[in-house]
Amino acid sequence: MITTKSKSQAKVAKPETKTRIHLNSGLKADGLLKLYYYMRLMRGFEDSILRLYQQGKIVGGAYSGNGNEATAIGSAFALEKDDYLFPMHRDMGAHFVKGESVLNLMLQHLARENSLTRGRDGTGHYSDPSLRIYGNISHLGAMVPVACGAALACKLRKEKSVVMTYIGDGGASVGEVHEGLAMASVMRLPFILIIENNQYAYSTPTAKQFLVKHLSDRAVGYGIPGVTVDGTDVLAVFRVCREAVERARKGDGPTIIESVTMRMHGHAAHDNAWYVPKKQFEEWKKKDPIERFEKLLMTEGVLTEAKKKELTKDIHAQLDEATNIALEAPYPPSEQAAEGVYAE
Amino acid sequence: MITTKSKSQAKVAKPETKTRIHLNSGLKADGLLKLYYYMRLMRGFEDSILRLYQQGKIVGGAYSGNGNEATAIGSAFALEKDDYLFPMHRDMGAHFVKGESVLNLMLQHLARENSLTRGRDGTGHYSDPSLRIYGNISHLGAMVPVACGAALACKLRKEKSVVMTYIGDGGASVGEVHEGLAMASVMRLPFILIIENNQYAYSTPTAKQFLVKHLSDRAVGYGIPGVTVDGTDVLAVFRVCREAVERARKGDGPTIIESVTMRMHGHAAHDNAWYVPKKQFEEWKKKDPIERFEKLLMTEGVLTEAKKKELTKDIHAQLDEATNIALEAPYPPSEQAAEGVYAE
Amino acid sequence: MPKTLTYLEAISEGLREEMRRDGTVFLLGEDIGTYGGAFKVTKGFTEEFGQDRVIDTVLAEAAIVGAATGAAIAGMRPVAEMQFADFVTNGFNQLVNITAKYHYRNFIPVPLVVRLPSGGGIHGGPFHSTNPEAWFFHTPGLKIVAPSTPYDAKGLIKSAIRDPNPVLYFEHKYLYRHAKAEVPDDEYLVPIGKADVKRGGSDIAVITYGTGVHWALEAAETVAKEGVEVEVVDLRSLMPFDKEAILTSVKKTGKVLILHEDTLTGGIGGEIAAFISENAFEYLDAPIKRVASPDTPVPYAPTLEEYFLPNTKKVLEALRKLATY
Amino acid sequence: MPKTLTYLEAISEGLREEMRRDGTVFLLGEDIGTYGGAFKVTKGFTEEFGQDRVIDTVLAEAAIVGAATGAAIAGMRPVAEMQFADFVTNGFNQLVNITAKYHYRNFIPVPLVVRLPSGGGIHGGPFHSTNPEAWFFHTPGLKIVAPSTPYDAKGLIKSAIRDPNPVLYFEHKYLYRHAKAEVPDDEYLVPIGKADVKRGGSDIAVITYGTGVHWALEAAETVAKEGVEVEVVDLRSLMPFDKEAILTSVKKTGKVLILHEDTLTGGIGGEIAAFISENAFEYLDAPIKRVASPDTPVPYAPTLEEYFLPNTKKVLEALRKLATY
Ligand SMILES: Cc1ncc(C[n+]2csc(CCOP(=O)(O)OP(=O)(O)O)c2C)c(N)n1
Ligand SMILES: Cc1ncc(C[n+]2csc(CCOP(=O)(O)OP(=O)(O)O)c2C)c(N)n1
Ligand SMILES: [Mg+2]
Ligand SMILES: [Mg+2]
Repeated sequence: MITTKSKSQAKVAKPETKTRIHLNSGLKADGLLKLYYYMRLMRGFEDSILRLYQQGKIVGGAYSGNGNEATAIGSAFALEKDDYLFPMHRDMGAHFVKGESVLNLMLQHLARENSLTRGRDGTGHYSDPSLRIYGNISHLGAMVPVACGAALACKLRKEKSVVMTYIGDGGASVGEVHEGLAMASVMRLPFILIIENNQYAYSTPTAKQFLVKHLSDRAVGYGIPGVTVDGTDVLAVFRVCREAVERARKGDGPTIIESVTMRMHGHAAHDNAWYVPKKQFEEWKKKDPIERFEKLLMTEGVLTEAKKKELTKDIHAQLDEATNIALEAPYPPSEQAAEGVYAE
Repeated sequence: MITTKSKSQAKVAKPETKTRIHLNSGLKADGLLKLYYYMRLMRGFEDSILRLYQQGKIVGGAYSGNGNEATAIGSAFALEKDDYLFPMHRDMGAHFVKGESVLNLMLQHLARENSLTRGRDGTGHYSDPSLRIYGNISHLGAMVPVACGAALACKLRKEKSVVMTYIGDGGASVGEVHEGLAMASVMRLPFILIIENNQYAYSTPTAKQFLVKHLSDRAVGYGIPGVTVDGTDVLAVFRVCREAVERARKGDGPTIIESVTMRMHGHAAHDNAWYVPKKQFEEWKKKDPIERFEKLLMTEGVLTEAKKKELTKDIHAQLDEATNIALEAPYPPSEQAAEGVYAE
Repeated sequence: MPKTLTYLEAISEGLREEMRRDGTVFLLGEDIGTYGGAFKVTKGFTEEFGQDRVIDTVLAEAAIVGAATGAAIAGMRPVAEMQFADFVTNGFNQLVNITAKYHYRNFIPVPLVVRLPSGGGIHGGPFHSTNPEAWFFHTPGLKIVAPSTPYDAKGLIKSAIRDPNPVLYFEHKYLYRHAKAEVPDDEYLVPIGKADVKRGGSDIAVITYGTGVHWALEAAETVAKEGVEVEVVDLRSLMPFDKEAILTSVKKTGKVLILHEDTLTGGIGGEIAAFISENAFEYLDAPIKRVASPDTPVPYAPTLEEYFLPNTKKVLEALRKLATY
Repeated sequence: MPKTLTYLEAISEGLREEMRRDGTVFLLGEDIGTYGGAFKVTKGFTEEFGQDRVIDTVLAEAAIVGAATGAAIAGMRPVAEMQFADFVTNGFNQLVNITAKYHYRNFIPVPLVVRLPSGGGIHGGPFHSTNPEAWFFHTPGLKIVAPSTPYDAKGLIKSAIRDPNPVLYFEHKYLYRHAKAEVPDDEYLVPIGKADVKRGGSDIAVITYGTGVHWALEAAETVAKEGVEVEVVDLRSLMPFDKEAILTSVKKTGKVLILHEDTLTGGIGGEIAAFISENAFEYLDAPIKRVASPDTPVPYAPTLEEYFLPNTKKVLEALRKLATY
């Protein structure tokens, strides 16, 4: 008959874990080490946040991108200085890659007066125009059209910047994601959407969110390229994103990238993820983005135990320093609450 | 490389204009004549409305589905009595197929007291639960989630009814369409969405709305079947819809059907469609849904000149009668405006 | 035998009772099934009612509200949960254009409930702390309730489910576990549209709802010691609101404080004040005062949020000013 | 040499002047380019400014408002058109959660304008006739203007574009071609936040905006013949509204009628009444009256819509009642 179940068209990126990674990724040793460093920094930072949460020192909720480091870092690493980053709540590392300081993010989480939002908002909910970082809001999907608008601004000004943003497997159902993609595709905006398929939306497994095997198949309906990549493989993510960035920069329009990974913690610090089968965690633990990359770098001789030690120390020092400074920083004075609703 | 421009997967239904149509469509002569009758009635009705508009007797705007008769009628004809119809503004014929009277629709357009909405709303913006017709509202796409809800009710009650709804090539960009499809697909609701691609959304050509060749490719992203059909071929539309209805009724979930046609008039009666190239109208005029079906029926001996004359007379009589009654019907008394916001 | 329930438990119990009573009642929302809801209001529900009546949906509020509307029109009685009231903005078009206008346009009842965990005081920041009732208060066709106690919470959820109209049920997150009280064992309903005088008094009327009731009662105790008797009128229903109860209290006291957690300008308090000043002008002995949050988003830092939210102290100050006017 | 312009032409002219002045100003919306907009406000614009600055978008209001917000944050000055104000409900989440809260949270200006063709009287029915300003009036972070005359329409669209904040610009469809007046040739701005006394009078103050101004002026002429002098205060800006101008008029007259086309309950009039009764209590010689549409959707049939909308006669009745209070 004339109708059949539609078949997936997703291009699935090949894994990048064999040798010759330098050539494959186009990255030299220092680039590779940077990827490693940022992944470690992201995990370290989020571990610090979770510790602070357990100590009752975080103001609201605390989210963790554990399992998502390769996606957050590999993607943001494909951006240039003048590109726009619109990260989501599992992408803490992307902020660092784009240049944000550990201290600023710590201050954000602790809602201090000298944070970028002066305590008015928390976590990654801030903007830093000097770095072209525009943080998310809680409403999932809502920033997608806004990111399109930044891409439109680039296009109108004939700038060569591109815009990268993210959405979860759950958030991908939100109407605004569709509207943004509809606009970005037909206008061929320099726009990249990374769908972080981490198997769960809060407690809801992907089986209750969609039928498709590859969320990158959403691209078919917009007539734009769609790719699915192993989101625990930082080099694969980087390569796929770099291609998408190049395409966007050339004026060839948007790409949807599905990065497949696992949310290794609960939805937020209050949630122990009891609804996730133990086996599922165990399977994914084997693909830990940091461990697998570390092993590769060691095998390749790019990383040594000594270097690792040094880097670990450096990261701890940074985090400790930022934590101490941030903890001692004051909350904003009460009366500030009433100010600044409007720009002057 | 690992990414390529996504390719269309649309199944394009074969045209149905050769002989043996009885067998192909599964319809006997009386069924075929009914299709023809409803298409003629739809055009006749809308011509009457346009005439009334020109006479200044229509309250607000007047829309025409000229060019869309095969889609409206072929689709609704695939429904059973207990199925739900959520039509759009180019589907006047679908109301008739589902059992609505010419008079009721005339009263709606003239906003009379004895119309189904008692003059509170116009055109196809009414509901008739006795026929399971639930009219649209102006906000395009908004009824898609509502139609899903009706399908969900059927599913929960283990009824065998299905729900059919429509959206335009323009309205297909609205976020609620996506949300509805996301829900309907993963829940495998008995739900059919017909995208009426009639080349324009008001003045905006499809080239400014999307890049894909076939809007049915949106189905790929939801893991459901997608079909593109010649929307001027009533039998092809009927067949494709009947298959979708059967699938839905069996519990196999939703289908997206793109019906390709042309809006042969302006957006509404005030708009002469100056922005549409003359040639485009001329090309599509050759595919007039009624003329081509009429020719086929004549060739097949199902329709004769005598029968056509009779049917034409009957339709005119119906329309004239309804018009006269409706024009004489009073507007609702003013004070009614304040009543009925809440159910008792 | 009355039992002690939290506000949250009272909502759960009301939902459960209605689901047992009426097979057309079903729930839909994000994470309400297996997980039992972000706040655990529907914990254990799938076990009793099955996944078909406690539906985990896709993450899409327009689809949730829309599907509830469609199911209601088709004869069911859906109760939709917004994970936080804040996310109702994503279902806004559905609610204000389809749901609210449906009966007026089509004479078909739309018996649905949307549950909206709302309010601040939990360090939720700008997107998890709002009180979005005023937008819907200005949308003809919706009913709105906002209980302040476990008793009202249970009685109103039951009435909301039985009402043939769409009802927005605002449940305050801070009260979930902070409000605890005895609730009768026997079935009861709290009628929609009826206020409740939570404390009688002859000097000043406080017209309020939700968290405001608690601040008002606390402040009333304090000023009582200063010889000022405050009447606390808990609206419970915001749409329709109980005009008679308001006028009775205003006429009795002659001085009015309107209090709500939602921001001031364009909040429900403005309408209540306008209603009073149009209909009880001759009885007023002092300007109508309002206490509400200032006109800003809800800030995140504890110092800022504390400044932002109304509290007992602010109510106290306003009462004392009114008392000496 | 002043020239006569319709309200609609005045908006076009204002847009054109700002686009010529500032290259970062661009327009986006449905059918605004080739077609020139559903109401022809941008007719001829693509010819002068090109398709890049007059962008025909996809049919998706959240994308339009969101893209405008993103472009504004990135340094442009977008002017987005809703084809009808009614469709802003589809961009609601963007406006109230992202656009409105952006500066407060991030200290980044969001200089955008959303144009909203609003209002009834054109037989548009429940979805093409609404006046949705009150929802946004209750949303801290947005500015709102609603001109009543060609002069104000032009001056306010220019100020809106230059404002560093998001401005909702309500343009009334009935006034598009019904309001015609002289407009100066030289460039001018109308400041946001300043009301305009359209008629001086000492007996009753009518606080209004948009279509209400015209009804009020007409009614004022009639009661003037009866010896009652009405002052007509045209708010022009709804957020911020001109508190000083309101108080001045109230103190001068002692009697107040608040008038708007939007529905009554929870409308802007409630807040204005509350503001007056809190801040000019001692000056009031009569209850504050309001005239507005009843709390229903906007009905379609002419008889019903006529009953629904305020008009000169209803204003007249209210004025006469106030005069004899
Ligand atoms: C529009 C909206 N609805 C509901 C929520 C509440 N919520 C916060 S995170 C979350 C799950 C998100 O899942 P997913 O998009 O897969 O991202 P993940 O957390 O898994 O990275 C939900 C339901 C929200 N933030 N926004
Ligand atoms: C959400 C929304 N935005 C804008 C409009 C105004 N409008 C009415 S019809 C129309 C064009 C619709 O085009 P399409 O969906 O292709 O349907 P067609 O009229 O071509 O059948 C527009 C922009 C609307 N009705 N709803
Ligand atoms: Mg997820
Ligand atoms: Mg179309």
